[in-house]
Amino acid sequence: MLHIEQNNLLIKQTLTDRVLPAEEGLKSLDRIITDFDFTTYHISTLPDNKQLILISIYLKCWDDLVKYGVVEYLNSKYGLFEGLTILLGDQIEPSYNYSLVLDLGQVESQAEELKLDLVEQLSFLKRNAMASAFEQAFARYDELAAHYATSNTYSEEIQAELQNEEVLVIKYRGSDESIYIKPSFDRVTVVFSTVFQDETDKIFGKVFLQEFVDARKRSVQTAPQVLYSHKEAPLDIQSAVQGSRDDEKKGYITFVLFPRHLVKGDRRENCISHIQFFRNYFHYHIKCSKAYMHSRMRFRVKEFLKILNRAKPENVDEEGKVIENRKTASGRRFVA
Amino acid sequence: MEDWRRIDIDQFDGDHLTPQELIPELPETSHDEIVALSKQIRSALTSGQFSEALALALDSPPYNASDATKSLHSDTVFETLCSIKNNRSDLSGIIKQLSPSQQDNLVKYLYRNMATPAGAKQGGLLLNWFEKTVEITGLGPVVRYMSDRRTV
Amino acid sequence: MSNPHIYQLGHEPIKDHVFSPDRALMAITKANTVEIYQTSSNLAQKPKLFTTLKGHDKTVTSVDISPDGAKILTCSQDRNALVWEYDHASSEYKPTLVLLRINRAATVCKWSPDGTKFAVGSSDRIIAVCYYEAENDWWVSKHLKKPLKSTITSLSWHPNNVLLAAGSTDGHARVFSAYIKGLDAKPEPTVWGSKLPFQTLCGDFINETGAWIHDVAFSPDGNSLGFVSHDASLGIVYPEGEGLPPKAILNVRTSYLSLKSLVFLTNSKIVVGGHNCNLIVFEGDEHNWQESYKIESQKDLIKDVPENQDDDEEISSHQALNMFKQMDLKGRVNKPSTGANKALSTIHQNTISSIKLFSNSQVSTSGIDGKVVIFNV
Amino acid sequence: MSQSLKPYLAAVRSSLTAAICLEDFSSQLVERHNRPEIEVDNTHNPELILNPMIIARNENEKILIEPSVNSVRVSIKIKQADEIEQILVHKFTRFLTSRAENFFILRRVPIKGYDISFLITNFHTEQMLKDKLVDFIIEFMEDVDKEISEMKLFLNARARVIAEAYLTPFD
Repeated sequence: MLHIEQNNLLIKQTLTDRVLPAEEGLKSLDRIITDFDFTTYHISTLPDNKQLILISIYLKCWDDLVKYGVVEYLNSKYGLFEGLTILLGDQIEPSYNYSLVLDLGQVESQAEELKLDLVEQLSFLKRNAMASAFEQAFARYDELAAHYATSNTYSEEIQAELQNEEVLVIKYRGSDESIYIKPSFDRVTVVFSTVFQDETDKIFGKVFLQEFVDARKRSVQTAPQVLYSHKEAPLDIQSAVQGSRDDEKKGYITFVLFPRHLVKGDRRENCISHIQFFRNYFHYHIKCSKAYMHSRMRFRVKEFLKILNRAKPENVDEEGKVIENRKTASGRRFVA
Repeated sequence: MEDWRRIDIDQFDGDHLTPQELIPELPETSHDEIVALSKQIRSALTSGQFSEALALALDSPPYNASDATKSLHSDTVFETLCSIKNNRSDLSGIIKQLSPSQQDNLVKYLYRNMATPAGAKQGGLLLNWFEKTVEITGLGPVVRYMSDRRTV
Repeated sequence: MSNPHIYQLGHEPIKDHVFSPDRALMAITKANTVEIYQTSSNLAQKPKLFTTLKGHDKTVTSVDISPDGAKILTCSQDRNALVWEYDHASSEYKPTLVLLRINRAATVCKWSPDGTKFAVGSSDRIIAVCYYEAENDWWVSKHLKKPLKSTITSLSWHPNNVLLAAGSTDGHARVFSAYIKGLDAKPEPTVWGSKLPFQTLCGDFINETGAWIHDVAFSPDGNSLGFVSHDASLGIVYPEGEGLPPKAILNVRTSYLSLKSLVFLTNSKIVVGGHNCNLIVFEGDEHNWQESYKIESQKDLIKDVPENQDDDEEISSHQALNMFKQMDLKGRVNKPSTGANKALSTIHQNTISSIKLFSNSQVSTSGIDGKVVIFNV
Repeated sequence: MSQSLKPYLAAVRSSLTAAICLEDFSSQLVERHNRPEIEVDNTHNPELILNPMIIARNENEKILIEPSVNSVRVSIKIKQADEIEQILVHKFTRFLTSRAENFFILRRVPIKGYDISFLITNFHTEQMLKDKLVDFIIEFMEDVDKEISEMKLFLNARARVIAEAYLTPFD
């Protein structure tokens, strides 16, 4: 259980129950699903027809993603499915960003395999929305790579041009925790800014990140390069950073993706899925470690108490029976 | 108006002891005496008379003296202990040669030096002395370090 | 040497104990009360609880029985002292109030040798010397004040009924005159002095280290004074005479923990005890005193000796139950029956709080561990 | 056990054994009160306080023992070699002090400059065996060090596994 699921299990479960009904007669449905990162889904049957299911998503960074063509990207992903209607403009459910209607009537006749594929894809809604920005950045990388294929990329002019390349910013948890993506001709740099809630998170985080940095040197040579900086944003993205700058709690993690990670097809898809969930993965494991430390300390404290309790003598009465010591050492008496 | 809540009313209830009153009366030791003594101890150390140097250092500590004088002597004792540790392996033998009151004083200076940053750095050395001393003397000197009003 | 007699009297601290002169009664302090026991002439038999004196509302610090055995004197941290007498009509002890006029805890009380008066020491830096006023049917007091500036920990009467020694937390052992005009006969001159109006300071001794004095005692002949202090040493003073410096002040340091109590067996033999839970015997005279032996053999206090391994023995069901309870509570099992639970190698498992002379060759001790023990010396 | 740990713990043991010689002592200053004298302002009763003892293994590991007539305060500075140990020690001591209720002798707030403080009074020594109390403090000192380094090792090991597990699937 090291990795976090990239799709939403609850969506998958809810929809699977619908497309493969175990019993006759549809009940109305109205379910709001919330993810850790402020993403909200709403799955409900339309009031006039229980065959039609409205699926909406709200993302905190939607406005950023719009700039990077999220609507078009999602349309291209979901437009192909039969029985799925993408709602436009005013039709989108209020206070959500993107809505789809699933017509069970149309899906009913399809093969079970196809049904499940549809559900699977829907459960990846958030992943796909976020992926749009990465797709765009990677596409730009393809362009740059082609453009500079024959140039001397060490020349100052080209370096300057590359330096000025636009940075894609996704403020997925507000301006303090964002993803910055900067394409180049031979790499794509992805920077996560993150905030540590307390001193412990910060220090645990440091220990973890040090291992990320070292891992490439030690065992996973083919992995993306990882860099970590505390407080100060890396040079590449400094122009794009918003929000509080000089914050003790802030850290920046840089991943440098090389061409080998960006090969079109499954590998690129996999890379996108994987990298966008870094922040959640990272903080999840900090929390896990804290929880483990907590239970460990609890155990140790219990052991200490046992040692202290040894100081209380076993008082024995005339017949050699142990006298129950109902009085605690603090002098209070338990009331039986 | 004066904040009467903060007045220490107990000071008006006379007949309290002052820290000075607790200390038994003793002749005062001058700074020069201790400077002279430290020279004497050093020369004993350089000529390899370790037991003599230690006995000299622990014989009559400056109980009634200025803070500067007291720390000077404490430093001299510390130096002596380091020097002996570096040159002789048989600490127990040296400790056994001390009189009971010198042994008491040794423990006093061990505690005093452990409380200083320089002494803490040499924690291992002082602890070694401490371990060997208590092994020979029992807990008496420790009890007397705590309860003796004459501090070194 | 026959075995000591051990009486485990509950598990609460016994801060002081006393036997009546005929050894038929024993009184011990227990929290806010004093328990009176009837003792058997067969010492092997455990004393029987006779009655409990309830009159104080704070910890009782000291108890003493008058030389005629009729009156029991108690004092407590509640600032009071009470004199208890047995009332045959109601078959119980009745207390008489003592006008101590002190505002802090009473710490120690002692009957004078003839039983006409007693002294009570306090945290109020006062010693109250009390005597009976028949017309009012109460005990009144005169105060010894100067130069006391700290809590009185201990008192001892000179055999002449006039001189009173006091030890205190300022490190002084002092000898006062507690002569009450109209009550006491004029005393014969002693080595401590001849003219003795009330409050005369006849001796003021400070221990070498200035540490707290925990107990003082006059020698049986009254010609020397012994005291034990927190620095684990024993001091003995031999005065030369009025106005002269003492003939000898001897200080014997020990390698043990702080000493709490001492008792003279003879003019040349002292038994002391305290925080190391063992008794130590000293012998000497005005030229030299030294430790002669410990009453019980004792393992080193500071060495971490591994607990003796329990051998496999049959255990009863209730022992088994207790075993599981202990595993839960302490993470290991101490079997009380095997004595592995005993932390110390001595009989007393906690500080010896007071030592009294029981007979020519026996002393009795009481401890914080709730035991009274009679040792042969 | 490392070379300097043994004499350190031995010195702590003998110092504590000597310091925990307490008696029931009613306040000289406040009527009908019985309070731990080491915890109150004793400007007017200097005689009730004894000389404090510091036992130092090195600059980062020491123990302060402050004895008085009816109470002893024991404060421990636990070894902290780096940021990680610092935070672990901090977390651990906070964890303990929030359970002070059960640890009769634990002081809720440590003395300045130390990580954890204990307060032992005559009422504790009347109900508990003194040398077992000393055992407790010694074992505590030993185990805390062990626990902290084990936790640190665990954290590093976990971080390594997590990092490798994350980075491997990229390829």
